[in-house]
Amino acid sequence: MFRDALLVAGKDLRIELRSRIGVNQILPFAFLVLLLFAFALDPDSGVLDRATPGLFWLAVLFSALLAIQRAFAIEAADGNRDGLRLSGLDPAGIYLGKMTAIFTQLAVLELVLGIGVLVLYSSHVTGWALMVATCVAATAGIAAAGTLYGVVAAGLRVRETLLPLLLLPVLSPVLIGSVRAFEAARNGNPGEGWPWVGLLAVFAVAYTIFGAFGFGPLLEES
Amino acid sequence: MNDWGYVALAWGVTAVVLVAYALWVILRGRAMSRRLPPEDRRWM
Amino acid sequence: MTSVPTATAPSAPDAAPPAVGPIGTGSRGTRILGLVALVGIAVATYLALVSSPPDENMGDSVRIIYIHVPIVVVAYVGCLITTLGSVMVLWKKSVWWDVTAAASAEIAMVTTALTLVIGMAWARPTWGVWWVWDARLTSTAMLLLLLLGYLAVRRIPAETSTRSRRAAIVGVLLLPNVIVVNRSVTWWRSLHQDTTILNTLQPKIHDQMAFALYFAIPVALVIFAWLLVHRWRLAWMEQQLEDRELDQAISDRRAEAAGERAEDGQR
Amino acid sequence: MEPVVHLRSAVSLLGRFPALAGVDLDVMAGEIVLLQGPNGAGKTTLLRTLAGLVPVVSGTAVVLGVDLCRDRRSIRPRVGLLGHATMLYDELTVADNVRFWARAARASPGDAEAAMGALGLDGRLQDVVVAKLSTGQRRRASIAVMVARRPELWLLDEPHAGLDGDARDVVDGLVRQAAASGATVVVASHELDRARHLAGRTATIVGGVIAGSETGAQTEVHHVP
Repeated sequence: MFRDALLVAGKDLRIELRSRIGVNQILPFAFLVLLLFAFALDPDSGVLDRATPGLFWLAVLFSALLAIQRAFAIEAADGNRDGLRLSGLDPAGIYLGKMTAIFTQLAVLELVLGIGVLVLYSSHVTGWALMVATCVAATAGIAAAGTLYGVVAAGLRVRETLLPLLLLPVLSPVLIGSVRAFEAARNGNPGEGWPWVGLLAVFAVAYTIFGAFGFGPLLEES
Repeated sequence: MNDWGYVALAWGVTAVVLVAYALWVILRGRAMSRRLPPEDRRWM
Repeated sequence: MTSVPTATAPSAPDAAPPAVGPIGTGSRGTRILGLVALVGIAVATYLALVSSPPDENMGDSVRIIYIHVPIVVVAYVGCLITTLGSVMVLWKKSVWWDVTAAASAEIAMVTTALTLVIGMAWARPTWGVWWVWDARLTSTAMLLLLLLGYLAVRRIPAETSTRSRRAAIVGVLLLPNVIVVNRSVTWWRSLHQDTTILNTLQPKIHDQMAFALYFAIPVALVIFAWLLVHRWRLAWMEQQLEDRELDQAISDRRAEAAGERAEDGQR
Repeated sequence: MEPVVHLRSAVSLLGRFPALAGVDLDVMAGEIVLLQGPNGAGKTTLLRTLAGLVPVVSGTAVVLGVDLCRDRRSIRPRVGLLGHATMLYDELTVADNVRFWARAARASPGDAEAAMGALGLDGRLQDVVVAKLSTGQRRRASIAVMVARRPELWLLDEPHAGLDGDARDVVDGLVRQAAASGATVVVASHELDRARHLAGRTATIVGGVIAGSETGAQTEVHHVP
């Protein structure tokens, strides 16, 4: 299973390295969202500063939708879904592999976006450990749930519209948790943030386990 | 609007929605049952 | 060769003579259930709107609670049955439970939407606003969205077993998702405000008021059962019709193959 | 001896359309069977059903000793399907693609290199990104993936389409070689002359039903129920 996961993750990341869709399209989109938030919320009134953690995670969430759709678009091209089903790869391995690839891409995106937020919104941060832990746990949760609901929607004519409807309500606890943890880190009382990291971690683990079992049947039904 | 107005609103909306939904189910059920022989509707 | 070998030709479902026997989704059981529900509704309405006194704090708007709480209970029971049905579909590949999950999710969706509207009608006179970012309201709104997502997955045209398996995986997650959303939202709100708003939800309950409320809940469950049975039968018939159309398509295709072969023979 | 493919009244659906409306077919080990029939007769669906991709909703279907009604997954690594879709990742090179699918099927790295060599994809071509290949080269890469997996049952859907004369001869050679070494082949093709030359037996499919089967000059016609 883990061998298959590594194989699939390596393949997906190699495709990303060659196509650079993430770097050339998803990352610019995330920055665009940051700029649009600045237009919508007056930067001089202090609203932007107070809302920064929420805006950061909203930008990540919207970008994650694109990354998940992209991860399944590469399988939709020219019968590759059939290829995966015929391949003899363990479905749980395919799930973990695709999840790992999405996790990696989102982690890179968060790093770049975080620097962007620091510069553009002139935010200042404290509590690095809490923030890194939040990013890891939240991103794992987004990737785990996203890969599962991504395959539900993949290959359907309504996939672009169905995925956000299915995924965003499910990810709302992740948004709440990660934003509260970031606020705690910013306000200098990380003690308030760690319970949220615990919630995020539980979410990620639960979805990873369920996804590893549910992915196989869903890959069949296409 | 006094309290009774809100009470009427809540009860009224509930009644209208539930009756409309029940009617939809019943009417669609009647239409559907005309297209099926009785052995597929064993509850009769 | 002139005789075309005809495949077994069952009567086409659309061309069939009007089905004999009673029409509709009703039966003796549902008519009794419906009668019980109607009597229950009459009594519950009398208790809630006429005989019970207004509340000391809330005034007459407390009468909204008598319909609000039963509807919420129905919505939760509907979600519970949907998740239970989805588990049974994955476990036993049961068609019966698949239809049950679908029927109960739709009723849950209707009642959750009603819950929100009734809740707003109560919030306005009580708190002066239609909506507050209270944990219950917010998580109920998320519940509606989760149900809409589940029903959207069900509406995707697909072969019956494909659809039931796909819907079941989304449906199994329904209740856990509701719980996680509810917990996280509650936790989120409790950090920001004390629970003064919630205190208005627990007034000192007058005996007659308590009776009105506790009487309305079973009545709502009877209505739910009545709706569920009818909706179940409707969904069941829809599935039967699809299966019949499929049988018809298979025999059409066989007849077509036989016809083409006969033409080849004549040439 | 047990047949490699054993179908009785097998029904398969495409969406809600019965693409196979009750197929009877037996194929023995080492046989090369040509599947012919008009467009829409169900050739592609039959091959996809044999590969375990399309569920059998009624009837009997046993492939490589596995009942497809119960388990469609375990035979998949043992069959090779060459379909209309090439099942290649556009962004990756030929070598990346062949090696990925070969490793997924737990084939040895040597098999991947040998398959690329057999189809003339070694050397400069193997480092070209698939998106930049011509149709014929793409087909060849797809065939190389199949060959590298060393399947026991070869399912070829129009294997000659898009290939030039030399490549066709190479494919035919690979098919004969595989059959000689015990693999079983079912091939659907419009190029009847070439395919008949290759196949020992021809089965005709019309309207989702096998209408007849022909070995050399002998013709036997099944009767539909």
